[in-house]
Amino acid sequence: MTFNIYDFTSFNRWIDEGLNSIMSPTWALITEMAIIGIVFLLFYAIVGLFLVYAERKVCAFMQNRVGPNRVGPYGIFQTIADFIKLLMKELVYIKDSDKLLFNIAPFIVIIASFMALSAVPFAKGLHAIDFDIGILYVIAVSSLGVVGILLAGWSSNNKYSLIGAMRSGAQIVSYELSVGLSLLTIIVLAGTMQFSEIVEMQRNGWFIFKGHIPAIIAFIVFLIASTAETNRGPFDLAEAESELTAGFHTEYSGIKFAFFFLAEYMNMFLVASIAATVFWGGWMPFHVSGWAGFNTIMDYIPPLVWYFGKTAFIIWLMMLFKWTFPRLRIDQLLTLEWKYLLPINLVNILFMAFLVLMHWHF
Amino acid sequence: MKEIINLPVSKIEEEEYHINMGPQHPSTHGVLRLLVSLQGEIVKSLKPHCGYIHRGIEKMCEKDTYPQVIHLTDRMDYLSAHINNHAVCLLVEKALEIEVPERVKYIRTIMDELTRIQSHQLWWSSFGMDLGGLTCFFYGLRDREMILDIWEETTGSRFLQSYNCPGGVMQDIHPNFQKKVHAFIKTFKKKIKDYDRILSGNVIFENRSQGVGILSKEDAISYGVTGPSGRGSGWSCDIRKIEPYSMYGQVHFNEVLRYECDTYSRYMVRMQEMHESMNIIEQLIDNIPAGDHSAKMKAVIKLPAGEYFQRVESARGELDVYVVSDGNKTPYRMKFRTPSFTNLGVLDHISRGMKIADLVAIGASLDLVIPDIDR
Amino acid sequence: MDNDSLKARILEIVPEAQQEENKQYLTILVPAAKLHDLALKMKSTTDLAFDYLICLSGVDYGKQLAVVYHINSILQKHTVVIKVKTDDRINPSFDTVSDIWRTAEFHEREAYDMFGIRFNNHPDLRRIFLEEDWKGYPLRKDYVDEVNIVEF
Amino acid sequence: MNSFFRYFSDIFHGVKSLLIGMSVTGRYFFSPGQIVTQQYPENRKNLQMFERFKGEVIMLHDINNQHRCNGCGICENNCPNGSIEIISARITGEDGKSKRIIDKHIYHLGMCTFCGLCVKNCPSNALGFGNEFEHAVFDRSKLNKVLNQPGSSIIKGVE
Repeated sequence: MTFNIYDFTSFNRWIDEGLNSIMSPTWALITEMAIIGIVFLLFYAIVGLFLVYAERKVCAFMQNRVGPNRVGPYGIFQTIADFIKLLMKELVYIKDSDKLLFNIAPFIVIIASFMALSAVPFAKGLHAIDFDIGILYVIAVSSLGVVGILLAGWSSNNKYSLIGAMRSGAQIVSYELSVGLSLLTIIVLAGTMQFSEIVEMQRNGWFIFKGHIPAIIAFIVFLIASTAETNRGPFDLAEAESELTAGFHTEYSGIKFAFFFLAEYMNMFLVASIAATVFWGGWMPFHVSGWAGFNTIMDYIPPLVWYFGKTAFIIWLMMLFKWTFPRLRIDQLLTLEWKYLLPINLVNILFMAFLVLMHWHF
Repeated sequence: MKEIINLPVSKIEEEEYHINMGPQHPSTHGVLRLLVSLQGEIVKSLKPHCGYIHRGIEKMCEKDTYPQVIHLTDRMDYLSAHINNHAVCLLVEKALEIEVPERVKYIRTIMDELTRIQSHQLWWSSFGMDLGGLTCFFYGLRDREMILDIWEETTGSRFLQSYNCPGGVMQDIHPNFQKKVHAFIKTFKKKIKDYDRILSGNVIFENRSQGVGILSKEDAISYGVTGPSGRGSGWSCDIRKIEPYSMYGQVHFNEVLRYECDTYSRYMVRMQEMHESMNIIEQLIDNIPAGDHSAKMKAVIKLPAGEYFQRVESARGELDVYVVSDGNKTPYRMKFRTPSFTNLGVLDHISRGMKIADLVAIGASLDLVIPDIDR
Repeated sequence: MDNDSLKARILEIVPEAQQEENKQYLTILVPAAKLHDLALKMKSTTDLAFDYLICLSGVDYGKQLAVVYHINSILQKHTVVIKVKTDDRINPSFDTVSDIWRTAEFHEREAYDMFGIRFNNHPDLRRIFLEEDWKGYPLRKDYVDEVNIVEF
Repeated sequence: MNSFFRYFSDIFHGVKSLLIGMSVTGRYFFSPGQIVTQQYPENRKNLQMFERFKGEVIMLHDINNQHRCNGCGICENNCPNGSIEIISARITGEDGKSKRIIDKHIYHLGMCTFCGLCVKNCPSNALGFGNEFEHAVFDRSKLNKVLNQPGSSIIKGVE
């Protein structure tokens, strides 16, 4: 049996058949779930650690520094060392805090980002579940994280944390709209919410080219809104270290703090990969319809390279935002959403619908 | 819970709570504690609590001779250490009626302006950082390094130079001094454009700073807010123009004034002052006359009995030294009127009704240096 | 306005005032009771227009405690030094000028902290640098602190 | 209508200013040659301090282990922090006269503020500043140094 290294469907089927042949279907399903869970956990940890390292290096280069370079060559083991340090730190318990919620909050945050990851297609056939409502699922699950942030801020018995949590609540409730509507623009074009189909439809051109003007606008809006939703960069009001010291996770230490930290980076990875999938074709190589030779050459580049390349570029863009801009104020943040992003988005959807109706897209 | 529900809405809104910003807080730039009364995110009032690094410099000065006082003034406003030294030296020279050589005046003025530039660079860095733009911090410090190198070569120290002494300067300038200052000005004129591109023109920054922390001219005068903060309110309070000392009477420079009275105007005043300072240095650097680097001084400096007062323009406002002398070699009473101390007094007034984020921006725009407050 | 006419104008307001010798600025010693009245008039009169209190310093002259006000007029560009003295070292007090020049609020707190000079009607007279329970007033000449002050 | 145009011009100018800002950081990101960080422990070998750098106060000795200090104590008097202690001794010189020499020139580095008054005021230029800046030690008492080297003597003709 041969595998196409660019197509994981047959590989999955082979594992599935192999497991079914040696055990009952129920156990096979459970085993598969366990395998997927472990793979995702590993993936989560590795990507999280790498992103922390990447962020530190990227910002260092933007600031004329060299960044971490002491642990391992070019400092690549720096985050692992940090992680070990965080594991060994004492878990501080705050007097008069709500113990249960205080302990649960980091898990809610990390589970939310973990769940959303399951719908993302990394390559053909390489995804945990292929929902037919994939986008809806991702939007729904990823916004659960704010519950964890609110709980963390409220249960800490700290005023800074509370202010940070409340800011975060207001922020995510409003920016959720823009994220949803900008994705809706592409759903109008694609006519489906299933990630695999969305990617497949971009075989002859990515949506950002197919939908031209409204798609580009939707992409920019999505980028801004999703940066806000991940509590990063000019929108990091929930943390706002110069105002609220560390915002909602002021009182967290050790591994619980690491969970928040990791979840922030995984959320960034998640929104970047969704942006890459929906607007830039996910793992789909760059195709120009009509140029058969060019398309064949592009097909030789593995889909995982395409996928991670696009994601990495969008992550780089988000890092560029964070390390360039000053932070917004809370009222300006809401003004930006309700006065600018939302109206533009609504008009943009109408425009896109009109475009689809008139077949003006490619 | 039931009580809260039964309260009238206005009562709930009136409920205030207090948070302590500091003594350990990233945006207070040191150990300043602000007890802030908040209503939601709105600042209702705030009380500054200072003294966490009060070292009793005025008391120590009463035990020290005048040359020994110099090294203490370094440690007041460490970002304009040279200007602080200059103030004491000017006072001693005025009391003794000593005319210092021209060369000393040139060197002191150039050093003062270098001090002003590096202080504003560090202020710019921390201003950007307080508003959340962390990259600004590194750009500012990167360019400041050049000035510190110039100082290190001439004075031997990077930060607390103690370079002035009554009657002159400790040692003559290094032969590389002029060359390096020229190189710095050339480089910095390019780099300061980056400052404008990354922060001044940025739409987020403009929204964060415009209309925030309005300080009218009358209030600025009444509260004694001097320096760039006062000039941002349109108050022409530059001691270099009012009571010129050293070379300031003979160089041409504009007193930067802006009339918007908000955080943005205080920001722009400092940005333009860096240009003006470079302008002053350019006028002086090539014309340093030959001569001695110090006037002839007696081994023991005794000020004639009397009271002396010296005003200079430090990087963040008017610095005054008030000395009561009883004719001994140590001052009987030495008082420093430090700019940060008086500027802190206005913080409560201008940040009322603003948000916490604005309070951070206002505090940064006043450019407080905590050892300068506490002395 | 030059120093002579300044002196004349101030003597008009407070006839008991005396001039002290000072090379730099016109220095005038004022009875403590007249201080607030004089300050108010100095600020509000148009030809005096002393609107900027440069510096407020407490001084311990040995027997007497004094407060020295360096006051400047931005419009008229003249400066005057007003001094008030008291022999009372146990409970020295003057009227506040913080209602006239707001910057005096902090300076007076500093003078209270360091010299123990009370300022009547001050809105918030607390120690500013030292702790509330600090014993004594450090900048007074008779202050003794064997722990913190090291003699070489 | 005016406000309608202003709405779009606001967006345009805002986005433009943001892009200008991003171009600055982006440019530095792609020009790693401008990195200014000094790799400190690695560059120790070729790290050259400025000659006037005030690292610590030293007593200048020549190759014959001779210095110029006669123990007059002016540096001790000039020091604002009491970081210099002079212990002088009296010996009988060749001409039979009793004269003062330096026994120990004790320098408390931990108290020194590098104001330079001792070096400036030394009448025989016996003191100077050394370029050593790695002063970290594990014990505070190690910061108390004796500046005149063991067995050193005063240069003839200086006293």
